[in-house]
Amino acid sequence: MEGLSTTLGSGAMTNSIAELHTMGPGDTIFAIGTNTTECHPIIGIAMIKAVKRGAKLIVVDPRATTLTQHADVWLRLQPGSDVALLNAIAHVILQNGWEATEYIAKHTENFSEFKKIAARYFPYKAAEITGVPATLIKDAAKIIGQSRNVAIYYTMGVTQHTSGVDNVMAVSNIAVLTGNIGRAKTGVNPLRGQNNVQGACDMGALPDVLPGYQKVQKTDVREKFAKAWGVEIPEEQGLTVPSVLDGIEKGEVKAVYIFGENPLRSDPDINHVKHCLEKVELLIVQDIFLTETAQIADVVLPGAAFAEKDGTFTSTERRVQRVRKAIEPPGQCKPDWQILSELIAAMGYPAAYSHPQEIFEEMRQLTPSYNGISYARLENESLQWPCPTNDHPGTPILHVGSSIRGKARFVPADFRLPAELPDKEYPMMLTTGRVVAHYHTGTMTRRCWGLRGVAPYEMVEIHPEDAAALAIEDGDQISVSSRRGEVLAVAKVTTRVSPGLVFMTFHYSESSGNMLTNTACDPTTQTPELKVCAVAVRKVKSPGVHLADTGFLQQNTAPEGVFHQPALSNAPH
Amino acid sequence: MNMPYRLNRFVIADPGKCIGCRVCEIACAAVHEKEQTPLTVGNMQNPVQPRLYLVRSVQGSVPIQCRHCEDAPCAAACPVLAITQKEDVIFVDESLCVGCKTCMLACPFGALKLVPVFENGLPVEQNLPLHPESQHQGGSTAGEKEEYKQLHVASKCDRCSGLAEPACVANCPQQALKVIQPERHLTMRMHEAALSLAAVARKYAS
Amino acid sequence: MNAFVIGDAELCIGCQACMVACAQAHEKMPTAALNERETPFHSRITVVNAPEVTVAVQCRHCEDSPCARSCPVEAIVQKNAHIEVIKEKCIGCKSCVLACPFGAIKIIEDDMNCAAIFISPHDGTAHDRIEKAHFVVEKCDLCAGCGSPACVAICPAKALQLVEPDAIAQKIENRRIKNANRIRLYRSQLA
Amino acid sequence: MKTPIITIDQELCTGCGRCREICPVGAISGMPDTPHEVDSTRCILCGQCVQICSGYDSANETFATSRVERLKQRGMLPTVKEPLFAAHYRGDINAVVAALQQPDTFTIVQCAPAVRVAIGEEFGMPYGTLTPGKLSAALHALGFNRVYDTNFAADLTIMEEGAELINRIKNKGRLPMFTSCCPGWVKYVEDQHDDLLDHLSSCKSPQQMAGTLFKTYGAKLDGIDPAHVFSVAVMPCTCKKFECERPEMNSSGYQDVDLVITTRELAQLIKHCGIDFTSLPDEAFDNPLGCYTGAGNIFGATGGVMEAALRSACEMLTGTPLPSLELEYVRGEEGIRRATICHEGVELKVTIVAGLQYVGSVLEQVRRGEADFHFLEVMCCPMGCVSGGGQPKILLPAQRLEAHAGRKAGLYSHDKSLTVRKSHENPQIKKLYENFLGEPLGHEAHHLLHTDHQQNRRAV
Repeated sequence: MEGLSTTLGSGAMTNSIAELHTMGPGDTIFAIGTNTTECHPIIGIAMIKAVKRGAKLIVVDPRATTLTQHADVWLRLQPGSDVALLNAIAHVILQNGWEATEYIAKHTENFSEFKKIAARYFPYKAAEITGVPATLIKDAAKIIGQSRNVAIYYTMGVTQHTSGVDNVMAVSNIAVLTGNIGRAKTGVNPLRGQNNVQGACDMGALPDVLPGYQKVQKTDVREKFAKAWGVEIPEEQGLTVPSVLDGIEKGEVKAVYIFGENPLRSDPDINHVKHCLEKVELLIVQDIFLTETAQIADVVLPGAAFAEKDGTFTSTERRVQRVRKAIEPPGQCKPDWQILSELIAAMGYPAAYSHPQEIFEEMRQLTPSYNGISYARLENESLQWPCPTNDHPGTPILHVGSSIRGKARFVPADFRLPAELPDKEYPMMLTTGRVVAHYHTGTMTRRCWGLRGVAPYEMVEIHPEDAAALAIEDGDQISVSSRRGEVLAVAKVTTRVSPGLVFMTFHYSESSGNMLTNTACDPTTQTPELKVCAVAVRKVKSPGVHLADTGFLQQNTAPEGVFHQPALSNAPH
Repeated sequence: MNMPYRLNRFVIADPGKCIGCRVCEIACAAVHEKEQTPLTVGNMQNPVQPRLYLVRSVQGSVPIQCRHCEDAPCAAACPVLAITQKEDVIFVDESLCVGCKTCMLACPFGALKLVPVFENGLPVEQNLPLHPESQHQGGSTAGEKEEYKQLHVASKCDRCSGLAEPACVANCPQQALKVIQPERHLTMRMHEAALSLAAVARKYAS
Repeated sequence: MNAFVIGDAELCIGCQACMVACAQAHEKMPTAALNERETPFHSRITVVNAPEVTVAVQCRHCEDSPCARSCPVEAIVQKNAHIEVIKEKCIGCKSCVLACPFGAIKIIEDDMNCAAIFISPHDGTAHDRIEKAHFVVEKCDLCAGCGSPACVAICPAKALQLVEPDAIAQKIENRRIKNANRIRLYRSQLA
Repeated sequence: MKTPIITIDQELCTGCGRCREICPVGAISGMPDTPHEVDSTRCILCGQCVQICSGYDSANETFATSRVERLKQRGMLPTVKEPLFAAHYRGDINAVVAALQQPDTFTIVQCAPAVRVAIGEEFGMPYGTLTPGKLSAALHALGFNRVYDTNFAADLTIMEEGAELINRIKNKGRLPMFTSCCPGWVKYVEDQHDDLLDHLSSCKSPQQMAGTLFKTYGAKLDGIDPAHVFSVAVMPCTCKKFECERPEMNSSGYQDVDLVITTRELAQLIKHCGIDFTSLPDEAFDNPLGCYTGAGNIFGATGGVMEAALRSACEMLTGTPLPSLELEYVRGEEGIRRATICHEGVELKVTIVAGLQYVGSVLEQVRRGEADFHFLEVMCCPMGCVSGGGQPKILLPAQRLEAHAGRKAGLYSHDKSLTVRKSHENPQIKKLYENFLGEPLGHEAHHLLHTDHQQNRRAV
């Protein structure tokens, strides 16, 4: 978020997904750090169909994915070397004069500074850092430089690094350099992980902003909200997740209230998280299942699932849509707004809301970008913010004419190595991610029979050369250890990963990748570097007669809450 | 591959490579001799009783042996549970076998046979007396009369589970024999099929 | 001629929805019940997620199917317009696994109630033997008898296609007609 | 014509063709999957086909000939239990049994070096177990009047062949000189390279030298009429059966060696007579023709003849012994090996070939006159006599190398353990020359111990 707001003035996705359906010859999709077909399947399908119609596809990913199979150019880079690669692409574009000179002159600033930095990133030098052959860098740059429209898509593969913000700005620089902003089939499009993370950020679930990204430091903003809410709004910023844990460590943070998040499995260095969350005086968890984090909570507030409550979700393309209640929440479960309003009342503040619409009304008066959106309008359509007035049709494409912050800003950045690189003791590099069947910590998907069936347990991808050197065969039980912990899992020997690289997910509670990941974060946004850390792999044993006796999976099963492996459990022992 | 169980491995021969030299039979019989003296022809005092059987025909030759079926008909047919599965091998506990031959009928591959038991050249007898009429000269050392019937047990491939590699596979001069691990085989076949589908798709996009 | 379902590697994104649909379609129980009983998950279609290709693979119902011809107990037969497995006859000998060129046939655990064989412990004595589950062949049956194949219906990328026998004939016919026209173009050169 | 020594049983042969591939002279032919045949005109009787053949009398097939009948046809003892294979050699054991039962025949037996490191295997002892003592004890137990040793004659061969080499070098004789102890190699040169016959050493093989001496010097010592002597040789080789039947091998006035049996046949006889080989006490070979040196004993390995010859020839040429008796540079594996020895100003270049299939290029070199070496040792069998056609047959191809290596090690360790390790220092050899032969290459030695290959060539 932070990167794009500095360069373009808004951290959200600039264009809309539907544009993919219109892309064809002359258009280019530049997918960097996104395994779209597995993590955003429907968008993945649209991309592949666009390629079939003749659009060009450039993919930047250290792993072979379905997307790379359809790519015109696959830049298989060393994880964490995105800035070097992107600067090199910019270098080639500038060298050949493919940049949008007239757009740059009129709509951008700080271009000269950017040119100076980009000039240093010769393709052959970037090839050494990224491991991508210089010829491929030139091919990619040619396509990007000469295409009529280039739409850039990226996700966690770009952001979850210590150089996360630099990566985002480097992506944005490419778009701005080639004038691919503010037009259909272009734009810088971060794809959000969850269905309403865009809505959560819109509503101010960030340390430094109030709803509508209105900075909390601005006194007029604070006064506006204080008047509306009748409470004093503190001026200093809130804490990011890592600093919350440090706060607990130092005794400054006394209580943690967790909504629909399972940090005990989704945050890096689980042992550290466990230590802090057990130490904090009060831990409240509001979720629809008893997740690992909920099991160590002092208070558990059972929330309502999407089909059990009214409200709105805002999708990754800033589209606000109505969610309507279909069934009653089971047992003591209540919708989140109801729990919060009762809590506020219990704490002595008047919070008499009877329906989410009232809350939405109160919010939209205070939030310019949501001002024109109302339940009435949402009854039979969905709107993309910003939608300032009641008759405004919504904004499918941002930065049309000029970017939100006026002039698009080049923010050059130099390449920085990831925080923890492989060494003698931990010779291999681990990168984490998702498989299509499961979602984050598996709280929901591992309770679904079919999804558990197609992906029953953690399969660590390891290259055949590395596997041979460690006498590991496909299906063997292996241990993956880092400076922070050790995890047992099943080996999947495949050339999807390159030699020296190992891939794991964090879906499986009993062998979660986040037991190993590094807490080092991006200095600006504190996003943890989940995509790169150093690990050691060793063979535990070949499975006995029955793979079912991957008993080791049962021995250290997660606490009760998580559904264990049915497919394996009724095997004869 | 989410077959949760590892299926029983088994040995199979490639008829294209087999030259019918019978080394696999010799190796199998030699390795299953009780005492592990050096395996010279001089030491093979017992008749050669391999657990795989070379079939020679006009189309060429190929040995037939046990497939270690998951629902082994021989095991199901055995009235005294002499045939059971241990680890991933269908094996015969010779001490329990009563020689009823039902397993021979049950095996669809003909990979199982009732064999007379010998020990350093002499038939091993069981306390089953022979009627005077059927006591005939012969036996091991000439002149001595047989009073008791020779022991018989079911004999089938046990995939040399004690050895690093089955003796027949290790000794076949043409490398015609190999151990099949069903899951690996399936994954390999599916990968090839997928590649062929990719080629089809790319060329003849429907 | 038998129909069959074929995957298009140019469209498939490897989302495995077909595998879930197939498994559930053959269990004839709602997922909640399947969850409760922890029914083993077996799909007759498998997504190959290889570095070079992503596509679903399943039985082609070959006209002279190697699996049927390799079966020593004739448990795989031609039934109406597809190749069918007779579960009760299967002994789990895996000949079909070797025979199938597509790897589209699996041996899975089944709860048939007939005489089972026993597993004896690695070194224990005879009496602590346990009964071994039944193992039978499982392969795609084109959802025969319950409408169109579940996998084709569920595929979000429309990458699976049920190829009917006459559809094949039709396609070939079209190709012939097109080529006939092409020849007419350069007919003059042939004279 | 006696039955051929090496034949392929048409009933048992499955036509796998492995014998056809291993035969160094291409004497075996046949279409795949059909019974193969041996062309006796090309066959050099080395028996490697017998060692590799795996077509046996399987109980799963019914054969026209019964086992009892087949044993009789092959000249084997009825009590033999081993499986019978298609490629086999002619058995001669029954004649030995008959001779041992006749009171008035004076039976003398000699054993080749390689027998004592292999026969133990037929009784369950590990590959290459060294059992000279038990071998001698077993032969005594079988009733042989004199249990002598081919090793003695090996030392004798070194004396004669060494002298012949020195003579050829000094008097510009035909060089390079070829060894003549391997009968298959001699037959090969006679059959296919008779233009090089004069390169062959004129010495007889140790077996024939021993046989000649048994019916002359030996008979004289024991005061026995040579006509009553029945001379048997136990050999690791099948071609030795052919060598003893060669018409010219009668320098003693009688057929020098009446009969040759293989290591396996002797083991079968020992089992037939119920002798428990493994628990026999060690006995010495009878003197004087059973006394031997370490050099004689290593004849059984490839490079062994060469090493024994060099140990004596170098000393005889220069007068000073070699610094070390471990001539590693002539030892080795299958194939062609070359070495040069410089000792006291004398330079000797030698070549060793193990496995007849390798000898072609060396012979071409000799024929073109480009041979830069003085002495060539050729053994038909891949590792020398330890891997001969009559040696215990290894069942598993995977264990064949291990068995050969074990036997070779047994020979060299026996050599190392003996006090006298140079042929010319064998006391009984010295005595033999003093009071019977005169001096090496002398008239008496030439008459008894040498043969003229050219003349034999015309005679046959």
